[in-house]
Amino acid sequence: MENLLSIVIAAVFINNIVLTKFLGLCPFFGVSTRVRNALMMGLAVTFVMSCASILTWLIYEYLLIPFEIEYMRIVAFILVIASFVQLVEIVIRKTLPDLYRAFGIYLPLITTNCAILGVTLINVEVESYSFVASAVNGLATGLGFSLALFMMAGMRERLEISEQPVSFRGLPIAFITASLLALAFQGFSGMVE
Amino acid sequence: MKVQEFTKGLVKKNPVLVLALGLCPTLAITTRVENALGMAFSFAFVLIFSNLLISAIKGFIPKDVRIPTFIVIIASFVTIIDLFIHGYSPSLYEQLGIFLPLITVNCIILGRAEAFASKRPLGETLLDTAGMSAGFALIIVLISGIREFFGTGGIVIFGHQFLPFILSSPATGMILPPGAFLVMGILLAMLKKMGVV
Amino acid sequence: MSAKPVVVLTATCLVWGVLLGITHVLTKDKIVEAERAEINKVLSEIFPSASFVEENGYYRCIENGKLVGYAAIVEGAGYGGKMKVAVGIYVDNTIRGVRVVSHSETPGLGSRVAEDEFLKQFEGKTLERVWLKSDGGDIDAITGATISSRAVVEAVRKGMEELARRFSL
Amino acid sequence: MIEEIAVLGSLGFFFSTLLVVMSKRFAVQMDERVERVRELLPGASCGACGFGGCDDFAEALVKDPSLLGNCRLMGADERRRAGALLGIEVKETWWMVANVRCAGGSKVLFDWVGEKTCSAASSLGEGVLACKYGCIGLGDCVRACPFGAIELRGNTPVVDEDKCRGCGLCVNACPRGVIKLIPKDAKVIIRCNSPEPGKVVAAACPNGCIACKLCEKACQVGAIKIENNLPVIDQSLCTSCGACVEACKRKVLVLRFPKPLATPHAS
Repeated sequence: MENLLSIVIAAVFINNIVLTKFLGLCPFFGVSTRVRNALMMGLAVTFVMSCASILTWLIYEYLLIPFEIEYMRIVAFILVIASFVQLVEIVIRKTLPDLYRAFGIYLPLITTNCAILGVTLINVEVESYSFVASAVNGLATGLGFSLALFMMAGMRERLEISEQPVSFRGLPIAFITASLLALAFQGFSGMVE
Repeated sequence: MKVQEFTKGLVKKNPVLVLALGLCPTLAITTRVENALGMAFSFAFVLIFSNLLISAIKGFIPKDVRIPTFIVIIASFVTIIDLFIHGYSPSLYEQLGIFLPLITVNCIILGRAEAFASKRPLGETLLDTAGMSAGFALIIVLISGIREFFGTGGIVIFGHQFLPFILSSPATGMILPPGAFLVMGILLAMLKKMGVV
Repeated sequence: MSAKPVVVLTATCLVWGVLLGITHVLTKDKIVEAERAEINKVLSEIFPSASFVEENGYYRCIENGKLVGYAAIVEGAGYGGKMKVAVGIYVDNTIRGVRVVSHSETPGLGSRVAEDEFLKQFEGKTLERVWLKSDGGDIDAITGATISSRAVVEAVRKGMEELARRFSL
Repeated sequence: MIEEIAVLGSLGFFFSTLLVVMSKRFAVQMDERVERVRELLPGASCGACGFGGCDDFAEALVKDPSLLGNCRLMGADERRRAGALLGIEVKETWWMVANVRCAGGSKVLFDWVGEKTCSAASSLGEGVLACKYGCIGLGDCVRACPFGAIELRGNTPVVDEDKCRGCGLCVNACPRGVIKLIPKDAKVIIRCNSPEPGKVVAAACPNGCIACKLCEKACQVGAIKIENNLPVIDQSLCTSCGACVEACKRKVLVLRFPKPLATPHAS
């Protein structure tokens, strides 16, 4: 069983899902204009990622493998994720209305977030983790995503009020900031066996 | 008005440059032009067929299960193309790796399905999706050309050489993640400067 | 409780279940065939004119009727992630050849472990000699890519040990 | 072949029933009036009504319709339709609009290279300008305005009064309180914000008000008084005859409606 700590460090720093695996870029650039939004989105994504990792692992292990239809993993996983996100939205809107208002608008965004399906597929296919390992990986990847999002939001807020050429304003400068961030995160690679 | 539906996807409303959607595959698989062509083809297949189907049956889908139904349709098309590519060109399958299944959650497809296909008639949806996939293909081939040329010194498509290896020590950084973001940033800035975007 | 949503989603799933089933059946043997072709291509680079008999993941290499050696494809953990290495050995447990099937090492640096210049060093060696020079063996690592080089060495050792155990050499 | 159908079919069935059941059990009884009112609100959630955005305001409105006046951003007919929906008769109230009380032109003490925001520039010592109350012109107000009603011309902000909804966000954004809300029908406005005595203002800026009281003398109806070194105009007395505007040597006063306006009937 992979040692959990190395999974966490790998997921947050070394192969950070956004900066080295290029997953979840659409919300990453969309939501990283305000630090507060970034934190909210990070929380929502971490929560959904952990639950999705657990749910999809169970389905893969006890539904897809016994019937030898692993190739169906894409359809089954995304159906589970989409329904789960919609369920969370329905429950939160009723039970915690102010929490819903705080990050309600991000919930539907999460279904189409490549990182969620990406993590679930990595868990079962690329890394073929055990149950606990994939749950921990889901959580850690979510934290990695939030860390990258948080740092990006911090930088972009400062960028908004700094001097830059007109044609670089907005998305272009965001990409270049992300490239520097990716360069920094690349320093971590090779750290864990 | 009809032709305009198609051409808007190319530049004016280019999914990647203007709408900033589908960034994940755009940056991830554009290390080689060959991958970009493979991705562009499978993306177009899934986008066009799934949106056509969604636009055809949009009347029957109740509000409660709208997103899950759309997603099952899209995911099924992706699985079909996934199986075919796995069977017929394993090397491309190896290259595209995780990004082939991720076409399902590609923001462009569900975005177009939600914003366009679920409201507009079949004909317009066909034009719109064709334009969008052409725009997507255009941009990822362009980016992969830049990255492959600078990253490895030459462009090799399906085995035969397009541009000679003139760069003695290529900038391998271009193939790594930082290079991808950099190329995208500079490209967007140039297009903004030229007033295209 | 309107059942329309339930009917619609279940129906969609059933319809697509059928369609996917059909496509799966159509492509199933094609995929197995493609995978075997891949493996044969790699192994025939090590044993050019041999045919391969698979024994749950491990291969006997037969050249015009005579057992010439064994081969295995082993997974290792490189610098950038998973790595698959093919190891071919003669009957006398010396290495005939090593190939890197797939890797995700840093291009230009770690990726050089896949080139012949590095892999040639393994040929003719026995298990005891398969160590990096820095660990007392005969293989000198690629400068700047020690982690990748060590990953290949460990994969080759694992392959040889497995083959030795399985075919009791 | 059957496995696919069985698995996918059962997953689809399970989740769809779950979704339908849950959406019934957790149905939020949205008072549909709240939703309809919410559609009439502008949706900018600027907070000028004192609530946390249009959603909160819609809920509060349904409970207490008289709050309708709080929202300055609503168009006249939306306000009437919302009033009809909530069952109250809507009175048209004159609005407020933002007025920049500085014409710029103060001497600059040093060249500011730090963050391009007024709050940063005005926090260092006494600020970048010789005049401690003048507008720095780095656009904090422009960024704060959700309606794009303020633009920077040179480095003095200019308010586009059609777009301005008087929500007051720019007033709070300005670190030096240069912007004040004035009634839309105000006749004469001043373009200086410095309560400093004349000598200090004269040294700092050619366009500042040095409290020479010429305007006070020129006005026949006594509508203008100098208080705290700045002219204060009683808009109800003023007949916008423009005498004070001519009298002022430094062009601090501005006549907003050159031809005399028929006295507004507040219906």
